[in-house]
Amino acid sequence: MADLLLHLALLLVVPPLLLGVIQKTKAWFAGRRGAPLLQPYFDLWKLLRKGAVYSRTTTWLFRAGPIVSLATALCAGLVLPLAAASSPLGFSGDVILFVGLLGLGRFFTMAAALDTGSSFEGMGASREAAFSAFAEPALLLCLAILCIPARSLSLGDALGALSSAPPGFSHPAYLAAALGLFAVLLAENSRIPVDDPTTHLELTMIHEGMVLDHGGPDLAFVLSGSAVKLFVVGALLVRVVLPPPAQSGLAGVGLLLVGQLGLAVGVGCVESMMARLRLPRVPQFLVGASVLAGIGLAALLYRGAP
Amino acid sequence: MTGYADFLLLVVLVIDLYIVATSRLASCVHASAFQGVALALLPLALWAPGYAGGVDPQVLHIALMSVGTLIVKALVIPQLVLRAIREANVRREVEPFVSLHLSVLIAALLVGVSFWMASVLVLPMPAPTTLLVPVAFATVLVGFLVLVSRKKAVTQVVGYLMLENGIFIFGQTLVRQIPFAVELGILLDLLVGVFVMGIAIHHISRAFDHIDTELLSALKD
Amino acid sequence: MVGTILFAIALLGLSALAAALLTRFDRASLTIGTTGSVIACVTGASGALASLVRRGSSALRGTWSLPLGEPHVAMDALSAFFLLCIFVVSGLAAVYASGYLPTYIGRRRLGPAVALFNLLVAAMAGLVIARDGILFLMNWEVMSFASFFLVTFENDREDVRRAGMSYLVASQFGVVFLFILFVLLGRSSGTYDFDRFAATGGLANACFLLAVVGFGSKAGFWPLHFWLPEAHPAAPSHVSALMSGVMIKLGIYGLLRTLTFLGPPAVWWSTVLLLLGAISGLAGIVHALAQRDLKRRLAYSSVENIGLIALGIGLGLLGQSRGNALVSFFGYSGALLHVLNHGLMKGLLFQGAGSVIHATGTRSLESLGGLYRKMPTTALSFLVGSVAISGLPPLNGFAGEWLIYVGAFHGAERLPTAGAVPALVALPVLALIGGLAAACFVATFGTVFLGLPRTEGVPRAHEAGLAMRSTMGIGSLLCVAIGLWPAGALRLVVPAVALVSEVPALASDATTPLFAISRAAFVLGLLVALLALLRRALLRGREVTQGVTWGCGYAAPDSRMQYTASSFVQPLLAPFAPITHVRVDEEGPSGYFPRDARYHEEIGDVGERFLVPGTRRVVHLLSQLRVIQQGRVQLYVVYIVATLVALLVFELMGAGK
Amino acid sequence: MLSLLVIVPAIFGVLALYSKDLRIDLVLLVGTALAHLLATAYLWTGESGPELDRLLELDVPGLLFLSITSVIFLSASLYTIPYILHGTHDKPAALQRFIPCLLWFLSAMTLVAVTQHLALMWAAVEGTTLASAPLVYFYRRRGALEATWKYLLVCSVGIALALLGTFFLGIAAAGSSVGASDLTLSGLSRAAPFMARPWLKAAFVLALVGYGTKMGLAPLHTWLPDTHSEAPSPVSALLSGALLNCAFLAILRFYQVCLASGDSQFARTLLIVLGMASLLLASAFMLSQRDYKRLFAYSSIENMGIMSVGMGLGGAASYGALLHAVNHSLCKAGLFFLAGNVLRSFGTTLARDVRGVLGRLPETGVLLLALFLAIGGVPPFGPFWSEFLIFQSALAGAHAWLGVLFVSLLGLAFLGMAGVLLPMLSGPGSIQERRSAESRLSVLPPLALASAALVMGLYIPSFLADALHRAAGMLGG
Repeated sequence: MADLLLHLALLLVVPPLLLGVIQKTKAWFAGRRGAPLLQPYFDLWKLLRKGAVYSRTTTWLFRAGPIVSLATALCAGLVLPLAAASSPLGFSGDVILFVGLLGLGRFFTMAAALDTGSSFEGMGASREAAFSAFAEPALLLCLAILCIPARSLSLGDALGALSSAPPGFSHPAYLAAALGLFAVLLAENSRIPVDDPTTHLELTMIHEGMVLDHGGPDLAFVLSGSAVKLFVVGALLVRVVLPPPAQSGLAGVGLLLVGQLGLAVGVGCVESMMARLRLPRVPQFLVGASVLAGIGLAALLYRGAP
Repeated sequence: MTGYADFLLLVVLVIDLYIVATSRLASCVHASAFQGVALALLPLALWAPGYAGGVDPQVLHIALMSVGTLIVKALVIPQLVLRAIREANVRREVEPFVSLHLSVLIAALLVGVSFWMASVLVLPMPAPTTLLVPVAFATVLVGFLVLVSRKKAVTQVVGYLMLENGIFIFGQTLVRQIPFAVELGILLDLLVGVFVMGIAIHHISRAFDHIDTELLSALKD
Repeated sequence: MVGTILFAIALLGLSALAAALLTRFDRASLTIGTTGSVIACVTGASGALASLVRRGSSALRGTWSLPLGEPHVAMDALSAFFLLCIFVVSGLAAVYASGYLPTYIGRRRLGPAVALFNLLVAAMAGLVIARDGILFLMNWEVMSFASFFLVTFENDREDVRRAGMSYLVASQFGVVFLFILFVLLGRSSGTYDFDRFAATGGLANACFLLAVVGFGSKAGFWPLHFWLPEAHPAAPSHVSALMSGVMIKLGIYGLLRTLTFLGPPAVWWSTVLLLLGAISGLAGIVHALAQRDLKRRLAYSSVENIGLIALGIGLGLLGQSRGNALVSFFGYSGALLHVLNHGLMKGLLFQGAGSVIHATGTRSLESLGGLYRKMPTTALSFLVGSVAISGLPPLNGFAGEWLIYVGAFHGAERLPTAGAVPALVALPVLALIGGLAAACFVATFGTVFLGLPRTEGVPRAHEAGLAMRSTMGIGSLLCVAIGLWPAGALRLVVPAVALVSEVPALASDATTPLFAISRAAFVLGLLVALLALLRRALLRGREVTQGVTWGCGYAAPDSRMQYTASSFVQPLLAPFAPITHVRVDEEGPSGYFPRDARYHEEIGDVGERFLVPGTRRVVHLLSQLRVIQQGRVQLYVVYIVATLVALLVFELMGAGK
Repeated sequence: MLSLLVIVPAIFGVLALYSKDLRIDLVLLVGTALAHLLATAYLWTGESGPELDRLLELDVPGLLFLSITSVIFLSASLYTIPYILHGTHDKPAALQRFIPCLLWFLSAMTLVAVTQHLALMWAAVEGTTLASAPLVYFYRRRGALEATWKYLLVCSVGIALALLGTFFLGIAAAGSSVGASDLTLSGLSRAAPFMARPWLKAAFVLALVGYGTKMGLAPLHTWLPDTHSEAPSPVSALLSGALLNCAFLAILRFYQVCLASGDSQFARTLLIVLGMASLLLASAFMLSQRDYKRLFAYSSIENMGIMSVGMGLGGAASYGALLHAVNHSLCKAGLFFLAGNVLRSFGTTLARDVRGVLGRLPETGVLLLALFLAIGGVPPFGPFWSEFLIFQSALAGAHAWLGVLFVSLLGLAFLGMAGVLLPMLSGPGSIQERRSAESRLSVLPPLALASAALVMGLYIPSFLADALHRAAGMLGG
């Protein structure tokens, strides 16, 4: 029961901090002091206490969108083993449930966007649909790279097997998996090369475009949902790059947090240094990621499991 | 007696070639009538007394058959066809598909072919004359030639008659097997056949005011 | 047990006859037909369920005076499972029809439609319990023709007649292969009885290919599917729900039944099915995205789901041929569960589409929109159907696809490299198909039900009748039930899988994870409920107002500015442009004050590109033969003489002395 | 008894010729048809001995084809009543000699079925041609005249060859060591083993080409489409339903002699070759056919091809071929009656101008649909069984590709018919369309034939089944 509470605490408390770190890194790169590190928490607190304005064309689906996206993100988090070897909802075959939950969240966000009947939200939903369709194969192939050597379909065992392996990338396949996951992370959480979270020009938005009309608590749910998703996929990436030694308990958690912060700084650096890809190039970027993962798998199979 | 049979068969063969050569319809029909006469005499020449020893008990059968043939092939059918020609008041077979000279050459070739076929298909039982099979084949083949190469409906009927005559010659070899009633039936069929064709030609000439089968080709797919 | 099924078939036949006889009185024939089919479906479904749960199997053998075959019927696990699918979907479609058909009164006679519907269900049920080649073929043909006449129910429209013709060509093409298959099997085992059918070696390979083409043309595998997007939209909605829901699955049933005859599968069989499944899936969903017509999009999505089922069977064969029981169990069980799931989901979607078309009178996605307020029940059930068919977690679509995914994963892990590669290739394909399906169905749901109505015709829409709403409600409940409790659905599938893959049922490996999925679904539901309560609590004290959607300050937002079906899928289809045959007819704005601009995009399918020009060329070629019938008598006599001479020469010379 | 069957219709024909009142003619016609059917039914009960010193002799195949002819003739005569009383097609028609010719046609066909003397059989077949020629020229128009002329000439020339074949057979028998036997089937079969092979082969080829012309096998079929598109519907029904069978029976007689001679392989190959040619040609012509009566004519050619292939394959296929003879006659006669109804209501034989038959003529439409499915070989109807039997032997035989080609051509032909008939049935004829009243008698015969075809598909009566088996046994089954 203690693990569950720790797990939930991590999922609820830490994610906004990552956003703060990313913004602070970008500010440092730009030579600005930037907003305080806890700014996301203040935003959330402000939004939770505001009223809400709903468009006349919307139905209950518009209100359900943010709730479902946050719930699925949390549920995906519960499926993922953060610190301990096993996750609260883990089972053999939860890899597919993990991907499915992310898909469900996306489905309802897009439905909420279409509900408003605005062309900008439709544009965002259409782009999100296209890019996520190409991101799913990449994500699944990376997960396959993790599962096949561990001969098990549960994320817990797959990541657990990593920790028993020698540190660093014992096999090039894991490097491919890490890169693939990083690309998926950038695409899923609307970071720079795919989408710009801080843009104000609706025509260029993808993820932001879908949540234009949300305000008040709904916006808060949306923001925290995307933060949790960033945290969850980040945790997966960190567990691949820095596998914690077996039964490390709190030390594992510490290692995870350090890894997450490092990852946030990394994302901040990428955002500062790269410009956005042209929209038709994004599918090629994602197909590139899946091809990379595919090559990793081929290498894995060719030399046999390590 | 076989000499008479050979002579009659040669007459039939010559008439065949004559029908192919002539372009006047009336002379075609008259030639066909003469052929009928020759064929009527053939059974007598073939099976009359003196053949293979002893009087043949069926002399009555043979006599009756030759009389029947004479009446049908030499008298009734030519009259029918002549009546059809008169009503259609058409005189000559204008240019048929195959020019007359060429058709005579082809007829001669067909006679050659029929002699070759006779060598292949030898009569299994003793036959009174060796000429029977080749002349029969020749008449059949020339009948086909006339049927195919002429345009006028009447000439086609004459062609059909020659075809029947050729087959009739073959029938002579089976005098014993075919009872008289059946022989009569075959003759009757021929008679009624030509009668119906005559009526058809009469209607064609009234409906199309010509009897050229060239224009009788509206029905196509 | 097979007795109850025969009783159901008899009842269907009788009610069909009664409905046909009462053609003059539309209402009467409709009620008789519907009650007859509902009772029959309920008894049939309960019989099948009982047989599945009790794992019993019973057979009946009779004699008839006809020269071939014998009336031998039996019910084993595979038949029982498919019977369950048939009766559930047909029952729902029958009730739906009782609400949908009355709109045709005055335009078309209802008697034939109801009679043919019952006949079709009876033929399908008869097909599944037939255990004799001839009886099987008879039911197959009756099924094909009953469905053909149902497809051409509104045959006063030219496009419906053309669709009917393309369906007839496809079913005739398929039946030729089935005739050859059954005669080959019959010849090798001396009788047409299924129990004694067996084929090995070269004959087995030939029979496999014949079965794939013959049954594939009815199921809708890729090149053979050209009739499906024509026939299903042309049919009335309750018929397309039945055809898409269960009739094309009988192609799958036929394929599985043939596999049980052919003994241990060769290795390349699984590659063939995996390839067909992948192509059908991808091409199906890409073409579904490109459609502007609601029912055509659903028809293409059926092709995609048939592709998924074929992938499942391919994995099953892969496991069998490589001797890995786990992979074959997951492959087959995934395929069979997806048969049931797709039957329910697609039936639901077509019924939803039917009530939308019935209400608005148009099928084009470009002119619908904002129907949620006018048709809440239809919209809600369409939403459930869309989420399910996209294979997303809490609903039944996910359960089926989960099994296929696990089969592919196990294939990749446990099989030697040669076997692992096809399983590995299946993974990204499944993921891509899932992603595209989700995009397609959120687009469909969004453009039809959400946002603003795009044409003035839509506001006059009205909610569907009680009968239609109740069937959609039951359908949605079933989807949710299977989604929340997939382990129960697996219990129905396991006996059939054991029969097909001749492997001891490894139910335990599958049920525990499925219970975990139920638990995860429960946790998700809990989280959503908590957040909803939190949201209400937060907003209680606050001021909640209505406003206009944010239009970036544009003064006069118009409903035509919304994203339409074609604009939504444009970024999705761009990467697939090289493989899809796109015809664009556009006229851009020109001049300083452009007035009219036009953009119309048409995706040509294998039908238009190859088959229609192909058949036209063949017919033209054959019509060259007409020169034979020229009309001149002399020519005809020459034919006679020529034949005579030819045959004589052939006989006398050929045979030699 | 047998002689009565032949002579009575002839005599009634003469009576009808001289009776001025049309009603009496019709009564004579239907009366004769009924009497003929009753007599045939009586023949089914007991064995009847040969008559007229072996000129007339009835065996099982003969009885089979006699009963088909009798049933089809009765339905045609019933159909003729409304066909004539309600005023025929637009043109003035030769009523005077229609019914007498029908009766003579019946007696000629009966003679073909009843005799086993090959020369007499030839005379009977020639008799059928001569009796049916005036029937084809029923409407006074150019097309009918042209069709009659072609029918007369092509068939007479064809049958003349058959006579030559009969004589060749006689010569072969006379030449054999057994000595001259009369031209009856039993005599010839006794002499068969000792016949000279070339004469026997030439005889069979001549007979096959001769009677094949009359049967409508390709490429000798040229007269059939023209005749059917011009002849009145009851005559077309009789031609396709009964006459083609008689020609097929004539070929079977020669085939029996070949079987008796022990060297029947060449005959089988010929039958299969001509059968497949007919199938190919008929399917090709049906694909883009414009005239629905010609479409049914080509369907007859196709079905004759099926029967010839079936007989050529032997074994179970010959049983299938005979069964198909029964099935095809039932369906094709019904189809021609319905074509007559459609022609009378729509006034044109061009399929393009006919729409909404189901709306305007509901009974005819439903029956046309049922019989179209039946002739296409769809299961619940009879032809499915016979076609499947033949297909099964074709595929199981030495050349499997033959079976594949057979079933594909059947499918092609079915699609050809569907392409023409289905648009005719469907279309804008909705409920409000003026429903022209159809007389009882013009719908009863096709209804009876269609239900017979359905019964043949569900339950083959036992007496018919074992008669077919015995007949197939005699024909290499």
